[in-house]
Amino acid sequence: MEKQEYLDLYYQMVMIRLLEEQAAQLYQQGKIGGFLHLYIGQEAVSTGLISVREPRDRVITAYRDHGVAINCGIPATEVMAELLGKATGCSQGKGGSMHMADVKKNFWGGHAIVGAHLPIASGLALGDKYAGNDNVTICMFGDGATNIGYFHEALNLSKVWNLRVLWVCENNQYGMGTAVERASAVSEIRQKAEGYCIPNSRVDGMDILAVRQAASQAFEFIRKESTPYFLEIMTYRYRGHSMGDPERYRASEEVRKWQENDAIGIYARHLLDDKIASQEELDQLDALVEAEVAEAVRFAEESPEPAPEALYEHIYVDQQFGIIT
Amino acid sequence: MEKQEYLDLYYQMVMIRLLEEQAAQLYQQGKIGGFLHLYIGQEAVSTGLISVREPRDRVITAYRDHGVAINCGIPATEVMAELLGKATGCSQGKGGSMHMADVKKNFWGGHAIVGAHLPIASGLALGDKYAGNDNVTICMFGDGATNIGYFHEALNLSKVWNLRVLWVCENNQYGMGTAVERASAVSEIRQKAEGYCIPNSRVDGMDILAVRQAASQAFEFIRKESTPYFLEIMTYRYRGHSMGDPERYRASEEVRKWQENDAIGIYARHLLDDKIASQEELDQLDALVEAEVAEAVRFAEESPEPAPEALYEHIYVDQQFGIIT
Amino acid sequence: MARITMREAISQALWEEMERDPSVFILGEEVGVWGGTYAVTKGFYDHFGPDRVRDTPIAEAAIIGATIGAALTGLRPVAELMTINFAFSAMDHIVNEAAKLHYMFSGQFVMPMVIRAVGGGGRQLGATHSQTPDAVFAHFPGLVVVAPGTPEDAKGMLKSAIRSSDPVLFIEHATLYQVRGEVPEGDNLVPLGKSKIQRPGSDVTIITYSKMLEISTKAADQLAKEGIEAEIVDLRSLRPLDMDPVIASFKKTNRAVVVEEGWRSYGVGSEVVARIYEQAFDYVDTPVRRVAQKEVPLPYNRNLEQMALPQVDDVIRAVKEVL
Amino acid sequence: MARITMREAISQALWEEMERDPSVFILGEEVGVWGGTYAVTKGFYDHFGPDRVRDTPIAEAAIIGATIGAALTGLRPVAELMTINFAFSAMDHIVNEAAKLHYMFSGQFVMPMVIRAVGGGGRQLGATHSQTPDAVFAHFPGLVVVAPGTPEDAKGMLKSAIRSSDPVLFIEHATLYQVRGEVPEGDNLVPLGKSKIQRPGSDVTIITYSKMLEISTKAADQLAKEGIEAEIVDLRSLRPLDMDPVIASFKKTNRAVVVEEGWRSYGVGSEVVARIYEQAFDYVDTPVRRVAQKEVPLPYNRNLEQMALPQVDDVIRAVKEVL
Ligand SMILES: Cc1ncc(C[n+]2csc(CCOP(=O)(O)OP(=O)(O)O)c2C)c(N)n1
Ligand SMILES: Cc1ncc(C[n+]2csc(CCOP(=O)(O)OP(=O)(O)O)c2C)c(N)n1
Ligand SMILES: [Mg+2]
Ligand SMILES: [Mg+2]
Repeated sequence: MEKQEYLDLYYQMVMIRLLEEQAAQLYQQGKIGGFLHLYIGQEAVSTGLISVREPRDRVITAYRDHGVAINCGIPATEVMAELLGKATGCSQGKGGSMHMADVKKNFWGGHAIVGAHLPIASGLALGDKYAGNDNVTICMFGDGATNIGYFHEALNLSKVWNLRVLWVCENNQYGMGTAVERASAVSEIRQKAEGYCIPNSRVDGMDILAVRQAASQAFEFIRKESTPYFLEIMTYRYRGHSMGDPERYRASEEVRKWQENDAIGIYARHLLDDKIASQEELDQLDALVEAEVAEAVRFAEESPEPAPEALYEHIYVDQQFGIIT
Repeated sequence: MEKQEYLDLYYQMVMIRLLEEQAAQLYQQGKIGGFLHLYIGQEAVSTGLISVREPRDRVITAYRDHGVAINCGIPATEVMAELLGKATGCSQGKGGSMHMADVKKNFWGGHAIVGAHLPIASGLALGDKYAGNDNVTICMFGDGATNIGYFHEALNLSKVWNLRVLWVCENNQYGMGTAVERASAVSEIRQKAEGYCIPNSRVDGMDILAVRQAASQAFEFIRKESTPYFLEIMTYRYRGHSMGDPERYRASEEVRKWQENDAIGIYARHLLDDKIASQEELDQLDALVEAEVAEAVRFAEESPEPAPEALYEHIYVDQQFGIIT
Repeated sequence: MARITMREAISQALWEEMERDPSVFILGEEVGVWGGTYAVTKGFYDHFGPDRVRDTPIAEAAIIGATIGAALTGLRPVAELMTINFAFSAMDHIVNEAAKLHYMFSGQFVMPMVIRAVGGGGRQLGATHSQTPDAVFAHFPGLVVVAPGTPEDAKGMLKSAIRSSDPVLFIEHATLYQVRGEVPEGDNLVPLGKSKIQRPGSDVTIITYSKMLEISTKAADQLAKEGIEAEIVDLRSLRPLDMDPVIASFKKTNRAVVVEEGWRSYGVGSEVVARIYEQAFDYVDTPVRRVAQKEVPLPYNRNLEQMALPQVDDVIRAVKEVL
Repeated sequence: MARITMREAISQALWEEMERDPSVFILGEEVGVWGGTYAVTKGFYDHFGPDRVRDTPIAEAAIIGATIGAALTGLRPVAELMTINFAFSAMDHIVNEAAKLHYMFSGQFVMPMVIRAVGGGGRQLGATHSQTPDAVFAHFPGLVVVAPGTPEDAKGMLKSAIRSSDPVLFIEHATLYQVRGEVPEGDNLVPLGKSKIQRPGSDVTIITYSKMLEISTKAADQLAKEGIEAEIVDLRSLRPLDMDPVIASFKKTNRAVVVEEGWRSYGVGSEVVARIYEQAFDYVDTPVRRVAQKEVPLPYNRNLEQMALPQVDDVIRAVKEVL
């Protein structure tokens, strides 16, 4: 790996974290509405994963999607603008936090109904199979999502039809306030893949290089064997499920322990220890990100609201179907 | 086992077969409407299974339910009357072939939406757990039903909550015209139970004594351990999925091979070989069943149609909610 | 013009579109080897092969989810739900995903997909298998919901649906497959979202669609013998709902009966009636009547089931009440 | 009388019924340890324990299926669906099982169960999380569908729902939880299936329910300043739908506006309007108006979302149009 690539991974993880810390503040100020699910703590998962995809590989995820959006290449300005519901946001202000997407970057959204995007992922992969290419669809979801029927139907279909899907379970130990064991018959989620004969493995999501390696191997396997693969990535969210989570379900001690093992911290130490980067270089990157986040906020705040006409746009592609007010 | 019990198993299996053969004829004559899913070939499964339940154990199944109805103790007259949609039917003519039930006999129906009764089974078992008893809920379903999301959600719940459910998959090799391997990622269905850490086994459904034994062990295990158990029972339906199945999906040779291994035939031979019963005794039982089926037809045909007022009965328990015509 | 059945019309539309456009394919339970539970896709599997005629597991959410995903990649999938009753097992994917993704991502997502679903009662299939919940789906903006009542419309509208870039729920009726009608040869497209006068008349307007077009036509035949000329407007499409022919007819007759197979409360008739009063209030001489299914889960017994379903006599009676 | 919030009213009803009847228990996502996502069941887990306050996996079909099963054994489960939008993930169990089993088996199956579900828009939750699809559920005979608009009704109707032997869908509104109102102390039962005059008036009848009761009341307050006295009928229950107070009021005012939060087409207003014309045709002076949500998937952006939702001004305008 080139030095630039190493630094870029660091840059992306820091970007996600600082951008979201900023978002949390804007939420408190009432500038962001609705739900806001922060990815803080889990940055290494999507950063590592998406860093080894080909641009032709599709990505789809749940509502905890800011990090994925950044990793897929949506500029921080557009992410922030979407959070503020502005016309310049990646979904032009209609989607908000949970519904970011950029189809040109092969990022197929942000989906808010738990598990509902898994069958859609199978469909994306079916499209590629039909076209005869070997693109992979990367589908990310939480541990809690593995208990809903959509998970079962989608995984089964992917195996029966030999679809190239990389199923990625981000096991952050909780679905809202429910610990994995309280909701799932198996606590090692990857075991569920056995029920579909889908090859699988588990990897430490606080170690971005481990994530990259596991993902690379999975991609290779999927492309060659034309089959799905299941990756369980162990991670943790430092913040509440969404803003305003009373967090009665876990001790702050538990959170602190995970934070001691922070993915960005570990990675920074690795870069320093192996002399891949100097502290100044990392500091410069931190400063760069900070400036970019500030710029993103400025951009978002100064951006226009969607025009009133936008309310009636995009109901149908076919304009003849008209509008009912 | 007492001789009478041996004979009773034989009697029940023959009853299911002859009653259904008669039903097929009545269907051809237009006296039975809707769908008619015959159980012929699978008689040993529910006969064996239900013969070892306690009366307090609940039974629930899918639309292929005539056999289960007989085994649960619904008289042939009432089964036949229900098929003809008569007021004397076990569901008073409102349910038909797919919706037989007798709550007093702890038979909770006949359900026509594939897999939808599985979560209901978990609920029945939850009720028993709440009541603090050790009743078992026996939930039967087909191989095809294991691909729908309801299966996944129900099995997971049963394990997470330690519910006393005996999950019984009647693997008759096809869901309508779709062979197991064409629809399911695993062809040994019991493997799916592994994804929920539910203990499981597979048994030959053409051998009623094997079914009984497996079921007895399962009941004991469930009652003691307060946990679900999964039984896959290998079987085969000789007739089409429902009446009017073009049967393009299998060779008649395949059907013939299974018929050579017929459950009733095997069991009769066993009774004779082990001198448990004589040929005359079996012949007498055959004749008895034939007479009872003829009587059931007579009863059903002579029974009254439901009164017109029945249309508006049972919409709600609360009569104040009224009727909209 | 050829006189063919509804089944043939639908089958031809699928076949011709698949021949014309390689991005069109079919998926659903028993659409392949079996040939379709209603024999609509008989012969397709052998001709087009397993990649374009995909048998699926019994997993309705996955069927519709995969249809959405495949459509997003630019294909034109046609999913078959064996009956519309099973659409409830894929409800989220129909109303929360197919209906909303285009809007929610401001036009980035395009889903040129069709869901074919067989609805209706009258075959003693019992309460869970006999529903006509068309209004339920038509409630959701973002979906196109159509339900043709003649072979010509079925063929032409299915072709339009397949070529449309919007998600279309195409509702067929199980007891109409054998009905015959004239269908123009060749590539005849019938637009979605357009109601149509199926029978001209001057005394009363009957507004209906799908199976109830047949029932209403029989009623109109009998009424004609008594000198009452009913004009029948076939809605054909429930969303968008085209009121223009309805209002034009009503302004002529000043009397209307809406006939639908589903339950009356919160049904199709409610909306049509409400709009008639909104759009032609000054032309109302007498209350518009609704004929619909009795509000019970449909029973298995044939007599009871027929009692619950709207019959020719119910339509005749309602017409006489508004005259 | 105590002046409490809607949240407290609902919470009290649950608490009191659980204390009164050991066969009542709660299940749903985050109802236990978390205390309910809307804090309705805060403190329940500690008081009643994990058997009576059951946290579930994210599996809506299993939640409703298990609720049905438990009810069949004679218990009185109260399921919470975190939002009504997730009811689509349990649609089959709600409309094909809960609504039909009692009928299909001729009364053998009895399901004393309640499904609590939070609906409504206005909190920028985006298209999939902001719906008011009440009419969709009310379409199905066999279900009881209620949506109270005041703390008093919420408490009294939830108690009635829990004691009812029929499956009740109890719809709450996310933006009403903080609303306060007088609630009688003690065991006050409010019947299901009964509409109610919430505000007397003589010039125009406003028919509405749930959140829109608040909006309509604000509109009536403003109209009163202009000397226009609006009578407000709160439907409270959508199935059964009690038209008696509506018709009585309309016969007095001869003018009506129906206000609902959901989409207009195939909505609640359609049915109410259709029935007004059917039941009080001779009293109609001017077309009844419907105020409803713009027919788009609700957008995230606050301005657009508010544009789409019915506002006080929309009600005032509609009232002035019918006067
Ligand atoms: C079908 C459905 N049910 C419930 C919800 C509410 N909900 C949103 S996120 C969530 C928890 C999901 O947990 P998990 O899958 O582990 O993802 P995480 O939030 O931990 O990233 C729940 C219950 C929903 N959005 N959709
Ligand atoms: C949700 C749903 N989808 C589809 C159907 C139509 N259908 C009825 S039976 C059946 C096959 C079920 O196969 P299996 O579970 O193996 O049971 P078997 O008929 O073999 O006993 C199908 C697809 C249905 N009733 N419900
Ligand atoms: Mg999680
Ligand atoms: Mg089978």
